[in-house]
Amino acid sequence: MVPLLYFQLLGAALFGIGLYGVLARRSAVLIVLSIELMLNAVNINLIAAASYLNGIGRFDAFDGQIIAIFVITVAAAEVGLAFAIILRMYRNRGTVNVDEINILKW
Amino acid sequence: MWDNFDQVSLLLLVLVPLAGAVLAMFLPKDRPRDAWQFAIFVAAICFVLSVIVFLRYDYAAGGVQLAREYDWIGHPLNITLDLGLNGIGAPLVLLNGIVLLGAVLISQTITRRSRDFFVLLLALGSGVFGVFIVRDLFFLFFFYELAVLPMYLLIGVWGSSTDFGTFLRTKEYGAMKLMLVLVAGSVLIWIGILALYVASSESGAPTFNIDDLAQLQQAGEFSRTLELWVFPLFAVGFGILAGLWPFHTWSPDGHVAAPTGVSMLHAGVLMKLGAFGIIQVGMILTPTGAEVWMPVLIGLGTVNVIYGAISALSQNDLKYVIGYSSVSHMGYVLMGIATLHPVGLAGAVLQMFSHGIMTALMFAMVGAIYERSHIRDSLILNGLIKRMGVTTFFFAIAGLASLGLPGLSGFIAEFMVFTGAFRTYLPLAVLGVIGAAITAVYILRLLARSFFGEADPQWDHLTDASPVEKGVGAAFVIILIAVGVWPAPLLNVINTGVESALAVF
Amino acid sequence: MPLAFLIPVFSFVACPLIILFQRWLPGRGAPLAILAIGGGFVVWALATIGFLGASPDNPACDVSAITGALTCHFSTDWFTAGVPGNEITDVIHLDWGILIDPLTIVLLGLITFVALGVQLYSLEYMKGDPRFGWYYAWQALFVAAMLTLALADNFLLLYIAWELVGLCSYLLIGFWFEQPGPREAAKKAFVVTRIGDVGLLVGILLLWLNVGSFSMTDAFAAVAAGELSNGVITAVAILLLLGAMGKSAQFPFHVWLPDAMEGPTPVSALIHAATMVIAGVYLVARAYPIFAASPEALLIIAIIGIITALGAATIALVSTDLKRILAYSTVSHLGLMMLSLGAGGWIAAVFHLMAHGFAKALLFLGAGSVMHGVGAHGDVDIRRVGGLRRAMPLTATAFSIGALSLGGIPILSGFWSKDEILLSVSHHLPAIFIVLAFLTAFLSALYMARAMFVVFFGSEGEDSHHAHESPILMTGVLAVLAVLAVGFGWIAFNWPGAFGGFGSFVFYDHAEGFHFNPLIAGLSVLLAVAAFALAWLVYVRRGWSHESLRARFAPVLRVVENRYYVDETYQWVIDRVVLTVSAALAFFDRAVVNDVGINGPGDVVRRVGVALRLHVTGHVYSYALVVALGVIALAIFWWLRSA
Amino acid sequence: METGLTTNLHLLTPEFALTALAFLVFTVDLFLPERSKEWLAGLSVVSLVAVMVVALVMRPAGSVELYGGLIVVDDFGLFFKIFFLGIGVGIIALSWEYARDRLQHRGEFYGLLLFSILGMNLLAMSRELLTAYISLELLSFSLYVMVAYGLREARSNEAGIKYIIIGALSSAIMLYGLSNIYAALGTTYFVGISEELASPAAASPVLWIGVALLVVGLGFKLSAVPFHMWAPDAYEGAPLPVTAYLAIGSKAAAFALTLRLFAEAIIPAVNLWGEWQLVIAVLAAITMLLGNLVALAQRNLKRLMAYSSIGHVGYALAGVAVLGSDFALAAKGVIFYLVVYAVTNLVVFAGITAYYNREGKDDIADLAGLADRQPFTAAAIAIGLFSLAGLPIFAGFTAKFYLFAAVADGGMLWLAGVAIFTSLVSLYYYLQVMRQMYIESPAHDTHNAAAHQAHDEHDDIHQHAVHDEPPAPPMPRPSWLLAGTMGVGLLVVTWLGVYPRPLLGLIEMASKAIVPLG
Repeated sequence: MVPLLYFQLLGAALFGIGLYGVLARRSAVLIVLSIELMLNAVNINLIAAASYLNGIGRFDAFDGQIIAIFVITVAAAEVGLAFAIILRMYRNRGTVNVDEINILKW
Repeated sequence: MWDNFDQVSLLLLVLVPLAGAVLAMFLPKDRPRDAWQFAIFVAAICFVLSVIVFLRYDYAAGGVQLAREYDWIGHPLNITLDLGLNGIGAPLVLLNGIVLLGAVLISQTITRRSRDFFVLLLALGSGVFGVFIVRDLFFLFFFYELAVLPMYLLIGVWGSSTDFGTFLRTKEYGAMKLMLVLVAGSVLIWIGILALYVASSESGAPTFNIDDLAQLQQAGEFSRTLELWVFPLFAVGFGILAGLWPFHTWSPDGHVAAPTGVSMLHAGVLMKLGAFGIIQVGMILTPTGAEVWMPVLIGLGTVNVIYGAISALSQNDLKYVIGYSSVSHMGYVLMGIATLHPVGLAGAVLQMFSHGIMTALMFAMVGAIYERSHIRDSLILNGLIKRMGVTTFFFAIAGLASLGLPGLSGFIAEFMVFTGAFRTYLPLAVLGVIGAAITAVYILRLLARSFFGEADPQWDHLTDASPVEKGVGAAFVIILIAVGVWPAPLLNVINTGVESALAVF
Repeated sequence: MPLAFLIPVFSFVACPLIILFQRWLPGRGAPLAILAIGGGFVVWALATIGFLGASPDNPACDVSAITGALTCHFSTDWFTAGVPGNEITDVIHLDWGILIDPLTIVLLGLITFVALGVQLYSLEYMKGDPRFGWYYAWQALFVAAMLTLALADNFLLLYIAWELVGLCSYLLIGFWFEQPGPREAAKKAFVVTRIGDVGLLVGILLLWLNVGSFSMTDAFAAVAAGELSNGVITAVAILLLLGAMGKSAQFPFHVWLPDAMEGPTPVSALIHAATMVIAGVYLVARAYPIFAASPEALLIIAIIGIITALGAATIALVSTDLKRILAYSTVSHLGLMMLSLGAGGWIAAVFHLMAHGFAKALLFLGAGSVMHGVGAHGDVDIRRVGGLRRAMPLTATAFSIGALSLGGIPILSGFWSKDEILLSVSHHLPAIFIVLAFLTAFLSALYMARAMFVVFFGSEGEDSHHAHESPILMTGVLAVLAVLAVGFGWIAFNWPGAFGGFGSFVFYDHAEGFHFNPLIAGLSVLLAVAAFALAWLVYVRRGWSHESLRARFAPVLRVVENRYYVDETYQWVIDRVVLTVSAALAFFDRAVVNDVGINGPGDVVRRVGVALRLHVTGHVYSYALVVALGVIALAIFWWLRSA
Repeated sequence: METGLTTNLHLLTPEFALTALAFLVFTVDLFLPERSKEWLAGLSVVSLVAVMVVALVMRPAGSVELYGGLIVVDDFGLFFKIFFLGIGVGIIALSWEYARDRLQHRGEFYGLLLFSILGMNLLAMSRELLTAYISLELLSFSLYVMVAYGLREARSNEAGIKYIIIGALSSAIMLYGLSNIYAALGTTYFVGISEELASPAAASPVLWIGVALLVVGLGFKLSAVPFHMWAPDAYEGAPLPVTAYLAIGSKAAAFALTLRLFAEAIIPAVNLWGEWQLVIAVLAAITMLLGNLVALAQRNLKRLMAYSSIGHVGYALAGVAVLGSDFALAAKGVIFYLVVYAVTNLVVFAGITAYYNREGKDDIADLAGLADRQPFTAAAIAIGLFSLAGLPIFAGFTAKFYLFAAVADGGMLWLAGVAIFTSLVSLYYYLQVMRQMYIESPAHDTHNAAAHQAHDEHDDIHQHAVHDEPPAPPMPRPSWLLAGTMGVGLLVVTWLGVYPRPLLGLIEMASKAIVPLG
């Protein structure tokens, strides 16, 4: 059986990639997508942990999966909301480039 | 009848001006005269109260009297509104009663937004009263800040900016500096208070009550190191308000910017809060620290005396002269405190009283001149005695009092400070005496320059002091002379206060 | 005799009354003031009689072990400060107390008498002055303070009175404050004396510190009992001396007295000749037990005395303003008194103090009468008046008597007192002193003669054409004083059966009869007569012109005429040193203490804020970056903890 | 624990009611004509008050767990519920006029507000990480929308974008932390966590990362430095009432969660807390320092309030840092401070709104001469600022004193020192606002008083006296609703400053409910 650690490493990697995306991307849309990536890292973590705990016979084992499902849902909502606002921005300013979105500063 | 009154007298002392301030808010906005009269009414009540309280203080019995305790916040902070008057607070309460009334009367000339002015002035008065009569560190700090708080607007809104050619002193600057410097001082005080509280709670009896803390101290609950670093906090924190060098510059600049009535309160009572705090908190709660640090404090006090006097020498603006002379005279107070000697300390307290009256009188008169001429430059003013004889007379008396002329209150106070200092720090005491001589120089220069002499025609439009100003001036002069000739009534009370204050050593 | 404390009280009461009600009082309150001092005079007379009748068994009186004189003592509580601790000096207790002994008695006599005369005189002299009422108010206050000074039984009370007389002198010198002259002179007088007062106060406190009381008798007892170390005694003595020098215008504090002549002439007569200026001498005489215990102090006194006496005499010789001549002569004679005290000639000093008081008052009032006559308020240039004896015979006579008396012409009182001084100097001091003393005596005779001859004899000056004699009130006062100037000296010696002589009544340590040393006396007479003769030759007879004299001594003369540049030195110090320092300090206060010390931190904080705000760039990814960095920081923290 | 998912379900009536009301508002909104949408505000206010009453009526004895311990109904939750509902009422009062004049779709606005309040209530009651997270998101989503509510305003959109991106990022981080904690301990119940942590074996990198990331997530909601950078932009861009809501509501909610989480999950684990206490303290210190310092340099009023609120978060965090030592004192200090801070800020924002509604400007300099033009508004703002600066007789003073005393008593005198110093700094920028309102005149060019002394009737070269400028152009008085809000707020501020005892009593009850088990 694959040890939990591997999954956690995978999750960490994914999380890192997502984080990198957030930092490196200049398009608001892509930034949001990177965040989705990070959320998926979370899900991997959760499910792996759940099955691992199940393996060692922990009682409330399948909490993990439940949480994952919640996360997916919330993430979906979040993306929807984010895109809505970005869209509004695009209407007003004609750009979604976060470099140009800095009227508010200092 | 009196006994019932004693139950509430101190509480009234705080509440009356506060209530007055609140009520004043509801006066019509655009009727300055009404506001003024109302303020007079309130201030008069305060004055009467302060006199009664002072008289009710039985110096034979001594200690803390008229005490009354009101629950405020219970466990775990154990803060109680604990009122009580001691021999040091009593004369200062009286002083505040007098000066507050005087300042309100003098402020007749405030016409713009006068309602707000008196609201703030009365609030300030309430804060000052509070500091003198509370026995609880939280409320002491509470009232202390309450007394400082209104100053910003009082100066900023009703003050005046002055262009000295080489430099500029705007009222905004004066007000902002005053506020920030004083609050910076209270930062130190606050930390000190918290440190003591922590110490008390470590000893198992968390409290802010001064008397309880003093008992803990006597019981040796405060470590020496604690006292060694807490006392400087109090000494500097309160000292800033007392004009301690080198944190004094807020005071002259504040005066230059402030309107007359505010200057009177500022120099008359506000600066006394600082000195009072050093005694009431610094000395009584951290005597060990006090003993160690007093040489430094008296050194600074001496610097105050000489430094203030010498810089006053070369000032031309009347208010600057008086402002720096206040710095110099508060130096005597600090010296007296730092002697930790009965006579010196009593002298310090008496000096607080006499300087309060004296400097308030000076500012009142300068204000009267400024009202009429819109000039405070002693190089331009001259021959004032011709048009403003009474004003000149009062100012001269105040000036003589400040240069320590026997027969006026200043002399006895300074003399006692000297005696105390002679017992403890002889060389510095000699310097102090010399400072008094320098005072004579700048006061006389001022008199000769601006008040005596031939008047330019440009001052022919000046009119002498108004009846109100005359009344205030006369009253203050009488007090100066009375205290100078017969200080016993004040000293009896002060002595008991000093005795109990020094009992902790 | 306890009523003696009333002597000052009258005038103390009179002063505020006059200030407040002068507008309504008859004669602007002048009569009230005169009434008050008159009352004082009467009470003094009564007290004196009582004192002469008093005996040691009077509970309030006893024969002092130190001064050996009968001393009566009355006091009442004033106030107490501090709390009785283990240390005696943890509490100071003060009383209003009066001490009556012969010295006090005679001094009170001098003060009340001269004051009375001067105030009567002023009725005419000050007539029509816009501030007539104020004049009398201050006069009353001065008299009260001066009397208190003489009566005080403790040093603190003495100091208080001391300061008050100083104040009055300030007010009266600057009485005509519209002109710059009096204004500045008044300021100068107050400040200079104040410098001395610092010494006095410190001395008093030092004494208190070692004795534990301000009472004079206690202090003397302590000194006599040897409780004080010599160092302390000398220190105290010198500090007290500083005060005395300030008030009695001793070198180098003499500069204020000549300027003080800017005040009304009666004021000069009363304050700056007869009473206030002798306060210093009085202080030394009063505190003599302390001085006597310290030879060094006595020597210093003598030296200062002789320097002052000689220097002032030379200046007086070349001054041209009548009042200034008199002023410098006053300084000179005060110097002689100090010298005498330094020489142990206590009685001589006090005696001369009295004699000089009357004579000098007479001279000043005479000078005032002259001004009044020639219609000059302010100063009289003796080169522009002359031959007034025809126009104002009475004044001339009176003035001449005074001049002769101070000049030391025999049988006039000045002669006897000066003689006593010379005697004591010759006994107790090195030879140089007596030589200089004789020189001083000669000079004082010379300048007195000069003033007298130039003003009243010789040819008419341009100002003296329409001169007229002064009204009877003024001349009357002159007459009375003249009588004293002639006769006072005679109480010095022993009238068999009647009176044991001044020295048997007012003395220190032991009563002394009148000494007479033919040699000294003869020499002084010789010098005096010579001086007058010389002056007569030069100024009346014009035997040889004083221009030629001046020409011969030109360089010396310049120095002397510039009063040895003492004033210039003071001026330089004030302008170049004091004011510069204070200006520098004021600038330092504003530029460094305030703008750097106080504003600095504030500015720094604000700048930090301004700089920090830039960290919010407005780019969302930078926000994310900071969040990430925060996470990393936490990780590092954890790593540090676990490592 | 798993038994009886529906037992005591009735205790959730307030929340159900609130949900229903939110939907009701949305629905009604569809049918109401534009001009009569005020009714929605009225409806919301009434309903909020009603919910308050219900919640009070249904107060259980002691604490009751629901859903097998996901949610607990106890005094702590109740206190914060009432608190949040009150805030809701205040915000609606604040936004009434503003929404009418400047917002489209204000129906949904109130609906979202109700939802966010629901989220906050659940947050205060949740006892399990996921539940907490969900409630948090419920709150956040509503806020995202409300911040971006100015549809046509680029600033509002930008604020929305930044807010939601950073928000989503931090929620992802938080979830990642949650997943790690779950992986390490196998539970997400607060109580469970503390029990697991009790065993020393529990300590592991994964766990530590988990807690760390959790803290980061909270830090974002609290806008604690260095997770604060979204706040100024969001505050500045958002519509004024929303800014107020951000400053007051979301912070209070985040603190409610923080308190419960620390009290029930982390503090009992002494060794872990030992490590974390310092972290929190440092966070608190830099938060108050940075917030107050940067505030010095602000020109925009909303942005200023943003930084000032960051500073205040720092103070409250300082209280959190000493929760471990004397919990009762510290918790009381923090909660008391939160309430006072909320009320005071409400007053200030009401004042700003009253001004904004008239002039539509929100720079500090625009307030010049307000004291002459809207005296009461000026007075309200002034008193509010004085209270925030911690000056008596106002609540801010008492609260700060209480909180800092607690911090010092907790053995962190240095932290108290920093706090006191920074509140001195804060006084400076508050005074700058005062100065504009009271000292400067509307037509004021520079701050150089000498400038307009030149034309002064007594013009001699040496000294000039500055005389009062001509009175400013008059300005219509604030709406009665806002004036009322300010009035009530001022009364409360003063009352809490002079006699906070009753409130402290309630807070004591609340804090008792979450005393650490350990």
